[in-house]
Amino acid sequence: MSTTVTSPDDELQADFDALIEAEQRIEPRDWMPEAYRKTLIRQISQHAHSEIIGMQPEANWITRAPSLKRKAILMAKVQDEAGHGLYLYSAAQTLGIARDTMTEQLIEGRARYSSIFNYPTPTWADMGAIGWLVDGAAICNQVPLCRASYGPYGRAMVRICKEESFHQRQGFEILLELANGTPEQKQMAQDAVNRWYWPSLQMFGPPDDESPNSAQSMAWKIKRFSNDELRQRFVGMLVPQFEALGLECPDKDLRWNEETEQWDMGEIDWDEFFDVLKGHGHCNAQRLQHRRQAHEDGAWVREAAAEYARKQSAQLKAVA
Amino acid sequence: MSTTVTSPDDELQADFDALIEAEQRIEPRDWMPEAYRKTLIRQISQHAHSEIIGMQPEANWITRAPSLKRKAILMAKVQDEAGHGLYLYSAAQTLGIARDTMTEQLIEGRARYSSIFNYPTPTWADMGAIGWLVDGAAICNQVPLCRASYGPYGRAMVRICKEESFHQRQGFEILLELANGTPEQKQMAQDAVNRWYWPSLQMFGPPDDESPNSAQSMAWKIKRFSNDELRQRFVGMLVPQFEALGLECPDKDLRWNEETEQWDMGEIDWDEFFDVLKGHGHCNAQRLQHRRQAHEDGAWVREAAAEYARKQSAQLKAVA
Amino acid sequence: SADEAEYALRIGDDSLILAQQLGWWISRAPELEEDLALGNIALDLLGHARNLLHFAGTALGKTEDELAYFRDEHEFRSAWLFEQPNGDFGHTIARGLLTSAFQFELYTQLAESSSPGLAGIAAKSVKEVAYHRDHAVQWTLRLAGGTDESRSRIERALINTWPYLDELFRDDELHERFDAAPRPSALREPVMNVLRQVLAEAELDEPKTSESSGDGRHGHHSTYLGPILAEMQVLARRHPDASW
Amino acid sequence: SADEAEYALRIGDDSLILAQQLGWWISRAPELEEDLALGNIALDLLGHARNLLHFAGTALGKTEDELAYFRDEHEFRSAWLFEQPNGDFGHTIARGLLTSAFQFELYTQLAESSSPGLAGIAAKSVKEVAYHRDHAVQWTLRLAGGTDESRSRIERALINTWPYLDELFRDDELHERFDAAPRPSALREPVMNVLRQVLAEAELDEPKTSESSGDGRHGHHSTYLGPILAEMQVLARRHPDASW
Repeated sequence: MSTTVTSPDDELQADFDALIEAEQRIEPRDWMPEAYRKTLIRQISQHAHSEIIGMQPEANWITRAPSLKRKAILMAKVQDEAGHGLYLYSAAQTLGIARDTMTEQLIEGRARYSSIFNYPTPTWADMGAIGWLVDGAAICNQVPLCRASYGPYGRAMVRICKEESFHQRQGFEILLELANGTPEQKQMAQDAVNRWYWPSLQMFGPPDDESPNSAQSMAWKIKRFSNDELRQRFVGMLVPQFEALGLECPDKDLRWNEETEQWDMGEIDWDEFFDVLKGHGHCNAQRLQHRRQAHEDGAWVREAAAEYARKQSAQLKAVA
Repeated sequence: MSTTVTSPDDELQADFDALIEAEQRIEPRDWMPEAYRKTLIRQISQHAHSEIIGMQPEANWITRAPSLKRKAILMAKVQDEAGHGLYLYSAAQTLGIARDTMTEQLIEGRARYSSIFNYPTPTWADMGAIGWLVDGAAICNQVPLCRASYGPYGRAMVRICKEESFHQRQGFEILLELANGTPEQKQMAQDAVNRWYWPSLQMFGPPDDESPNSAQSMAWKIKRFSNDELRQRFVGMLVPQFEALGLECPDKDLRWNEETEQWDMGEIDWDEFFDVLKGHGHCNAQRLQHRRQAHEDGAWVREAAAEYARKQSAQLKAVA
Repeated sequence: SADEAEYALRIGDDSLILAQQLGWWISRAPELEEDLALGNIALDLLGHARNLLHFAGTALGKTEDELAYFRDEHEFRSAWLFEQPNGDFGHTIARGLLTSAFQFELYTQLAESSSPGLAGIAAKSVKEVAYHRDHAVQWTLRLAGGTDESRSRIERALINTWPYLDELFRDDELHERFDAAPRPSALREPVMNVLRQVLAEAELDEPKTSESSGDGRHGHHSTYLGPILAEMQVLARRHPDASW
Repeated sequence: SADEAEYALRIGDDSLILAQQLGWWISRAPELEEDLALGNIALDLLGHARNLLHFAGTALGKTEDELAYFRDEHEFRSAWLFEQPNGDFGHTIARGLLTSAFQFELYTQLAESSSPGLAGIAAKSVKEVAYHRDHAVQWTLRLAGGTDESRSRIERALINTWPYLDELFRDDELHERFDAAPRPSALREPVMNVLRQVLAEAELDEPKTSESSGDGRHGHHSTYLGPILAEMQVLARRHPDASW
């Protein structure tokens, strides 16, 4: 007769698995497998970096927004993104990584962020296209994350998704106004949509058969749907909205397949995707440079704040 | 019987006086009275500072010049002013003051420069009015300085006057183009002339009876004409040019006096003059701030250049 | 009335121009918390500006956007202090200290105005401006009491901005006619008292600078305003008939 | 021909945008000698730009000013490197090193062009560009060999500008049709050789950065160009019928 020896780790693993299975949340104080922790750190910090870098393409138009109302909405939006970055860095910190470490990784070019933000924003219509398409794709990706198994992440996503859907509606409104405006405005809107459509589809990641990490993330209930499922859902959402806008969808091959009950899409240029990912996008260099510059220019301020806090607490101690 | 004791200083003074009397030039190696040296240092460095500060009101329009030709002319002009500043600092250095000392005096607000540069340049037409009126007045002041008794100063003035008369013609051309342009352009020209006319008359300094230092400067043959004489000459020059431009002279009381054979001018607002002189002009603070900022932002560059030169010469010595 | 509109334009343009400049910081602040804080202040100021321009516009028959985007430089009424550039963070803080101390006192008094329109806007704005002032005061203390570098930077920044205070306290013909707003001269003492308290707490000397005679209230602006407007208005003016 | 004009616009816009940016330095340089030097370079570049735009304009039926002031952003043909901001003095020097190394090689080869118009402009310009390159090289050496701070600043500046080199060496459909200008790809080796020599002498590593895919030659510009044009064109566009 043989005895089953259970190591403490095996027991912890079993508890963890049971929590996951029961759709319970994993909290910072809970034990978790190292791979789970690492995956989450990578994903959450990448997501936080994307919010921070994602401020830039839109910040570019704050000073030139063509009406005061749009200027206010845009400022608030870019500011929200800073807020999202903060929530997400906080969530990542609960997994034992310091914010400074993540910042270093970002400005030294060792961390990823969403490639979509390496595209430029040459016209005002890009503010509409980013809101409608990029935030739209982000929402499709993120709504399921509200149920992510790691508690702090899921809760951050709830707050973020609420604001993102607001942003998406604002983007749509910008485009609607342009599409119903002067011929130049309509052209501006169509051009922007042409530029952002395909990159937004790429935001869901490579096709399922080329996405090696997805299965584990789904097993851990971090991810809930496959890349292709989410992409399908997104395109299905866009089709009637294109109609409402009176703009043309850049995918001329897009059609509903009665048999598979799916959207058959034109071919996505994955070479471009991987090229941008590797750093060859229009703005990769600029995005990092901008962030690095802000960080370096602000060093003396952060040092002053730290030194002041140190002096204040020393003074308090002396008084006590 | 009494002997006349001549001290060595008296002899030197006599030689100096003879040189001045004979319209000869005083050169850096020559003995000169301390008061002469101090007067020159004050005047030349003030003049140099004026060139440097005087770059700012015009530099303000380099990026917005309305044609490429005008942009090129304006860039060249502002650059010339930097060159004038350099000549004049060099002339002052021959009197034993270091350039760094003069720079410090300027950015710390302890040195004077011409008050005229504390007026702002809100429109393109100011580029014309500055050239025509400010450079015009400067030339009237400066042409006699080409014969100043101190050699390096006189020679610097020769080079400067040649360029200034070029600048004045360019200013006149700007105004001529505007005066013959659209109604808005003509109005812009008239407004600018209205703003710069009186301050340009003030550039000659207070009326003769309130100008205590002039007599000594004239005896030393630094100055050749009184403030009022120069002002007369300037106004006489302007009258036909106003006509050629088709612009109105802002001095409604200006008329030729047959008896005195002089121009009778309207009253100059000397209160304003002294107010600006005391630092209360529109732009006094801004002008100094701009200069200080450039100086401080450039400190690391100057240090690098000095350190590099030091290393290079150490290397040369090591090789030798 | 026309005087009411003119007055609203003056204080509205102050906020508009400052909001326009602060917006630049979003994505460039020394830390994310400051991207948020400066963004908040910019948004508040833009809100105040919109209320004031809208209010002025009803008397002038213009929309807030017509006033913001289609006036030329000499038609703006902002004071020079609000047009001063962002500079480094210390300069932005120094400028913010002066502008918020002024606006706090202004809106506090204006909230009692006999003009219900102005009083209403002022009463709403003053709470937000109190936060702006608190932000600037806290940072002034931190920078003055932080490192040698931060202290010398905030000192320099105060020297650079101080000359533009005087313009805010100058009465003119408008105030002879229009008594529904506090006289600028009546704001001098309370504003300067607050500023002197802050300086004392930060152990900083009051800058000994000559005041600038800048006169934005009559359309005579600092050299900074031209390029600010060029950028702010470029798109709207390229499409004069468009709506957005 | 249209191709000749298109080519002239490309290299003319490079110089125009860089001159526009360098003009900012005049009155702001680290020492007076550099106000003069940077001003000279700006003037030279503006001169080259005017020659090239005038040349392009004769084919296109437009004046140099119509081309400079009344084209919209997507009609400009400048490469991203020339649109990069001034930054600090080190950044201006790094950008100048890269642009002048490129232009020197370009004009040297273009001076042999079968187009007499382009060859003439290039032959005149190359002497001035030789001076620009010398200026940038000398300062690169000084900053790299100066203080710790200057060395780290020039290193950073080179990292920031290096990604924009690649765009300068990309052939496209224009070069399939138009053989009176050197192929961009043919300039890569000589330009990179010069740059590597300078880096070696300055004891600096070649930045390991990914190239940007910026594509200004087809009107897809960096985010910097919009505000640059807003300021450059503001006055001319406000008075479209005026002459100056």
